[in-house]
Amino acid sequence: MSDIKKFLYVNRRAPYGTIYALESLEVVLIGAAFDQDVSLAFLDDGVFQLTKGQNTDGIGVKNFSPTFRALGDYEVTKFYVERESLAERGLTEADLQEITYEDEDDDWAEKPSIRVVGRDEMAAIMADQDVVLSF
Amino acid sequence: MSDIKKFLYVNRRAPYGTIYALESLEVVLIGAAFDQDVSLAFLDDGVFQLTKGQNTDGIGVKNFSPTFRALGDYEVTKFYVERESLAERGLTEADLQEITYEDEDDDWAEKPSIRVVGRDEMAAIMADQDVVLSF
Amino acid sequence: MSTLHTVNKSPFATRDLQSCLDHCRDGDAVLMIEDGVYGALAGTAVSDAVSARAGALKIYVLTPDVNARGLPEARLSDVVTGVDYDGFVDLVTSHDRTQAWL
Amino acid sequence: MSTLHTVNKSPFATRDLQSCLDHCRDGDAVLMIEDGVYGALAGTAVSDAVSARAGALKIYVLTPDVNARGLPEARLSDVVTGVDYDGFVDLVTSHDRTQAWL
Amino acid sequence: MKIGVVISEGPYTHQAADTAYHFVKSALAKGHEVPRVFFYHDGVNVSTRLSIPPQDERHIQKNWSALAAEHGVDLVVCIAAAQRRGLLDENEATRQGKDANNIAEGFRISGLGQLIEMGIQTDRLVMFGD
Amino acid sequence: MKIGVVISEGPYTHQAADTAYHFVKSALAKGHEVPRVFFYHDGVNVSTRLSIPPQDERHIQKNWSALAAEHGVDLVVCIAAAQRRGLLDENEATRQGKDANNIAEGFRISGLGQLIEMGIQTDRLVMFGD
Repeated sequence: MSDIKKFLYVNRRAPYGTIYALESLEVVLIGAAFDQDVSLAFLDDGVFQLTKGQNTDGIGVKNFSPTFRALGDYEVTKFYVERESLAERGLTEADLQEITYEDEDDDWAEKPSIRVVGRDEMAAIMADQDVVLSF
Repeated sequence: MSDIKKFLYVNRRAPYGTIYALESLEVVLIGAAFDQDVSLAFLDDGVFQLTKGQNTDGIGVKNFSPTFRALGDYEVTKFYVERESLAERGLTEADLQEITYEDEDDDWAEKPSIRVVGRDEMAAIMADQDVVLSF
Repeated sequence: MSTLHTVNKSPFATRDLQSCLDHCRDGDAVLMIEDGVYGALAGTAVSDAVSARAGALKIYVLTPDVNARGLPEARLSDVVTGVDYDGFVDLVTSHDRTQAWL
Repeated sequence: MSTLHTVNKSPFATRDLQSCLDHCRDGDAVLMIEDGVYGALAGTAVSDAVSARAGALKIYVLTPDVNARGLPEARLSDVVTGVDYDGFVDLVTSHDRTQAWL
Repeated sequence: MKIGVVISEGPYTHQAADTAYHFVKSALAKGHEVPRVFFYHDGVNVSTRLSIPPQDERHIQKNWSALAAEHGVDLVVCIAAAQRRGLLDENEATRQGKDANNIAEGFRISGLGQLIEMGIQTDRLVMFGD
Repeated sequence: MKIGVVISEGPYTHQAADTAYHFVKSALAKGHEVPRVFFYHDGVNVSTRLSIPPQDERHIQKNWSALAAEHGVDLVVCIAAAQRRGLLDENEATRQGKDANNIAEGFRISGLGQLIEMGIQTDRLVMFGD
């Protein structure tokens, strides 16, 4: 096994009702300091974490959704979002935040971090990991 | 309003995986000391709380299911169990513990505490309460 | 005599909203709060189940929770009415009892 | 290369078992633990969904959790194999990774 | 109207304690009485004075303690649920031979009878949980 | 084989800490290594030494502390999750100006890096939660 492991963070829960989404993000931020191959999966209610226009003023809880946009700076650039999960919730990619990163291998071109994938491809991504952390 | 209120304890969760069923029972036991009109509702996964033959030796957790049989002594005698919830789970009344009470108004005749009711009747029972406690 | 039912979990994750709708009686109200507000979205896998009961029931959603989750008002079902915390209190006092579908 | 999936919530309460089954690949194993063991019952509203995948997947259930919940072995689906905690450990080591459907 | 409130999930982990807080503030502002809030299940964890949330986050325990002080709300923590989860006041800690306690000001530990009593004495009861 | 374990729900409230305990005992008995158990989310609540469960119930914290002492398992409590929920060791309590601490013997508070490190250094990682 190489020194680099593939880590997948699986996000299947909605934000704010419970703390899992926020504390998952805290792991991703810390984990970025380690030199591993990191991917994020958003499926089931996890896709709701990425909606744009979140405004938590009325519930008195911190809005952590902008942090997703900062992850590119930490070389966390693979956000796999399941197409079927979006569709069941009446969402499309246009309802999600724009999240980008600068590709150092391509003259720092700005590229989208979100990759909408079908359920079969999501299953294949999951099966390709060394470590799967579920939140 | 009369001095006696109708209290309904709604049990919709399975035992052991989480503590709600046990801590619900603790409320019922304490509540029995107050002179109120008490009913218990078991629907959805709550019907699993009443299965017979529970043996928790292997998981190292206390088996609290015998306590249901003691509730008759505290004049907690109305266990409404939803028929549709049983059926969806492949259960019948025969899979449940026998729970009885002695009816002081009928020469202490031993009577069943469990009353299997249909969903509409369960809804009517819920609508007939003063206080509904959900566990 | 009517009941205010509260639902606080996503209808895509749990069966709580469905169980609530199955046990409401005509004239009752359902208030979606916290992650339950996703039940107010139109055009989803569960929105038909909500609309089907909207004639007999009043369906409300807690607007601060809707806003927190970034759900535009235009995406909410027509059968759902938004309320704030004050409205939540009014719903509690104007119904005979509250039942939480936890 | 195969995965051990664990499911610990009742399939009658949440959609976790279904989501797990939808994302398993042929040759994977599913282990039902805690309240997830209700997914091993035969003749229920969800047992067909489990049986449908039983050819491609190995389905296990944690016996101590089955016994705690008073489910007689005769009521469990034929496609499900019981294991104890030692068996759980063996399943973890004999698959390449474990994915918990929390 | 008299409204009783039950909180049955822990702070930060679940939104219940936040939603209940906004609900109670609104109820009081509208002139209703909230004589008691009862903390049960993991809700007892709201009462710890040792919580240190990030500085840009709300402080759930302090919010409740302040509300109780201002409006005379009786914050009751279930003793059975609290003991299981390691929430103790000074008396309990001494009685049980524990070397520390962690209940915040404004909260008091008492029995489940206080929940039933609240159900009897209020006009409405609202539960916030998971 | 080296197996890492994560526990992400609180004791008694959820079966996760019990299931993990039986799993780890079996793994150790079978000759595997369990170098570390990481407590995250409400799992940090397992580490309080103030818990007083009923006498006829298992003592989840003591079971873990005993297992750690016997087999050298490193019980790590996430500091960020612990601070939010009011779990402090003596150092943290002093540093934060709190008048009490509540972490039990055998548990240590550290950062999330310990979770990632465990993922890197073990052959398998198993999560127990809700």
